[in-house]
Amino acid sequence: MKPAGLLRGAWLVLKKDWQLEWRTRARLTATVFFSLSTLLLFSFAMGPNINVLREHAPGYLWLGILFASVLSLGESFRVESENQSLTGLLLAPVDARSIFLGKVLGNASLLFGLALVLLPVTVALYDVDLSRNPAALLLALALGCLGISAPGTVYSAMSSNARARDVMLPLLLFPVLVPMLLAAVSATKFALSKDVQEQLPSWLKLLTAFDLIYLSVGFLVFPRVVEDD
Amino acid sequence: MKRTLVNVVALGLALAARLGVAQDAAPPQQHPVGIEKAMPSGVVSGGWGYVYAAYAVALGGLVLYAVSLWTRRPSAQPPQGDLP
Amino acid sequence: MPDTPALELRDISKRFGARWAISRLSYRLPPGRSLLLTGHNGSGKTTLLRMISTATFPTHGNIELFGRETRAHRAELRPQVALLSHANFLYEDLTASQNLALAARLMGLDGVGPRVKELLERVGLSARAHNPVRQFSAGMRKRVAIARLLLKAPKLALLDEPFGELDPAGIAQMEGLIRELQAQGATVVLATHLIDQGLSLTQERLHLEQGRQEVPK
Amino acid sequence: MPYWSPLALLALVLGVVITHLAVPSTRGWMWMVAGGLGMLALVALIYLGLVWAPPEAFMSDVGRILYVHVPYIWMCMLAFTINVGCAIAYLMKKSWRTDALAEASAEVGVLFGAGGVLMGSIWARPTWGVWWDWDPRLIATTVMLLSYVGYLAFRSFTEDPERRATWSAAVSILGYVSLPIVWFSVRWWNSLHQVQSTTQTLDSAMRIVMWWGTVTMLFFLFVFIVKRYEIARSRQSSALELPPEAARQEVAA
Repeated sequence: MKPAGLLRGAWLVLKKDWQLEWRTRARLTATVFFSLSTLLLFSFAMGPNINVLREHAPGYLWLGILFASVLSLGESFRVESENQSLTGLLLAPVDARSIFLGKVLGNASLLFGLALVLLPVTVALYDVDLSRNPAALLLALALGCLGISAPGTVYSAMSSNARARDVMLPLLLFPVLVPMLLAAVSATKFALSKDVQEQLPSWLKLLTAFDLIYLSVGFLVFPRVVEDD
Repeated sequence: MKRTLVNVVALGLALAARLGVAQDAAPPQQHPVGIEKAMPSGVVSGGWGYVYAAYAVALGGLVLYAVSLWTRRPSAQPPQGDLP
Repeated sequence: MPDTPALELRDISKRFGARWAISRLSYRLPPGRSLLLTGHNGSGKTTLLRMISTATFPTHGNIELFGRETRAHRAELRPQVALLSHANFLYEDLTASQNLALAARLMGLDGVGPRVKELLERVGLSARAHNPVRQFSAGMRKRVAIARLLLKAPKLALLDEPFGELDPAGIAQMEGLIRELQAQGATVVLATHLIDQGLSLTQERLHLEQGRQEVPK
Repeated sequence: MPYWSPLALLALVLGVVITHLAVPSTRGWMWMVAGGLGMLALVALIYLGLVWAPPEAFMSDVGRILYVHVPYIWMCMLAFTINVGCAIAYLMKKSWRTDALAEASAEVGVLFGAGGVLMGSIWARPTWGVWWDWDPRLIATTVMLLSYVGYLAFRSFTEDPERRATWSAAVSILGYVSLPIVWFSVRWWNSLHQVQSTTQTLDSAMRIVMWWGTVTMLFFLFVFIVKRYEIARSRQSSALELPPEAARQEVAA
């Protein structure tokens, strides 16, 4: 009876997150409607001039995803702390690092799903042209969602039982995400509009670098966060 | 890869898109291009006011923090056999 | 290693902020014997069981299970130790069988399907196997948690108030399960207020007050 | 004003710090020596910065702000580096001293960072005509400052000392790692919008004053961290006393 290995454990945790999400769909629906209203608010706040809206659509899309990610990440660990299920996983035993990988991929995939749902909305509200470079657009979205989930998973694991839970997660997460936001917005912009200087690859590389850095730092730090030694 | 980097650094279109919050409809205030060209005379008007303000912030910061450390100072002498 | 104790506490203390939940506790449980843990609420029973289960670790001193220190050997020890506590480790929105299937796969068991079905039958929940745990009563959740423990067939079973929330039939069944675990060679550490049941099931006793070992009154 | 004077001052402050660390008996009063010297150096800095130093070629007198602004930013960076060092050290080997030093250096770092950013925007106003300028250094420091304000808030919201120490170490490492990335991405993002503001060509006199200012602030950094460390240690010792010697009776039953 050998407990699940690192990757298998991560897969089981990921499958569990999807299973949980599929049964209730609470998290996805909540985040979708939240970010829908955020994007709508942006369109009202930024005035009816469609050119301005189109030009800054990537910024609004990513801010919508970012604010919704706080809800999704918070929910991801509320489920784990409800019956101390996280402790149950650790004692199963599952290596804390596979829990990290499973949760990061779970959060990233849910955020990516949200981003996909928001794309048609961005077309409707900001009249952007998705067909210019869809592959790069999807890649930028995927890398960005991973970039939010990597540090976000560590922070939400910690703030899920801190006192000011819903204030603490954004307070910790947003400063760290500045470079990811810059790169994701720029990459999305050049995927949606003409890229005169061929900057898209460079921004995607920066996004990948950000993801790799935070995945590795998170991988090293997460066990110390969840293990109570 | 090198070619794209060269491109990136080259000052192409003056892309004025600010991140997220858009400026008003008129093109956002153009950032002054390098101080050298804009200030041939080399004299910045009303400089001293800002200098005094900056030094006040610097000294004030030190004094205020010293005061806050003093107010929060440990009352009892910390026990010598302190923790590892 | 016939004589290494199943459980040894070496001058352990556990602090939560300024409060000492456990302070300077030492105890040796000879092999093959089961332990009854008694004490009022807040005496540190739950903290002690959580430490023995490697869910948490002592602030000072260390604990040895089967001769191995918990902090350093947690990965080896965890497959052999199971904890049944107020927190049932279940996911509210998953069904009973999904919860057990997940636990079984994480423990690396094979033949998960039939094993889960059999265990749910044993705890009398086969009728509700496919309902989410959210709809379960406290007693039914306890039964799922018990099934989860039996999945692991642990060498050391830590039971924190196992009789709580169970009806008399459940209590009798629980006693049967404890005897069965002992029959399979498992060491049982039982924390309960039902002193009579407790004494009939165990050979040793440790009484705690304010995190310290005391003579039971 | 000889060019080597900042070096002499630097030797002085290093001597003070090393004696404080190496010779525990001096810890009672060494910080007073550092404070006194620091104040003297500060008075000299004010004179040097406002009177002695020639006006900067392009910005004339506004350039004098740099003599306090840049040292503040340096001290902020140094304090946060000490903090992340303590965080890594704590994760490797638990020790309440390390945790107290991490808390002290973070708070002092936020002080210098806040002052530095404030002076930075005061400096930007006459030079660039805007209060807030997308200069990568200013942005990187501000983002760093925000993550450390989050760090301090996180420490105050987490009750259990052990958990607070371990978790804030994690927050510190995650926050500090963002600095190089922020710097790189902002500079890159920024270079698309304007000519990178060439660093001002400081002549030797100004360079001396800049270094004098930096070393002066080192004195205060040292004094503040020492005193804040003592506060953290006293708070710790009241919350974390050792367990009482328990009376153990053999269990009769």
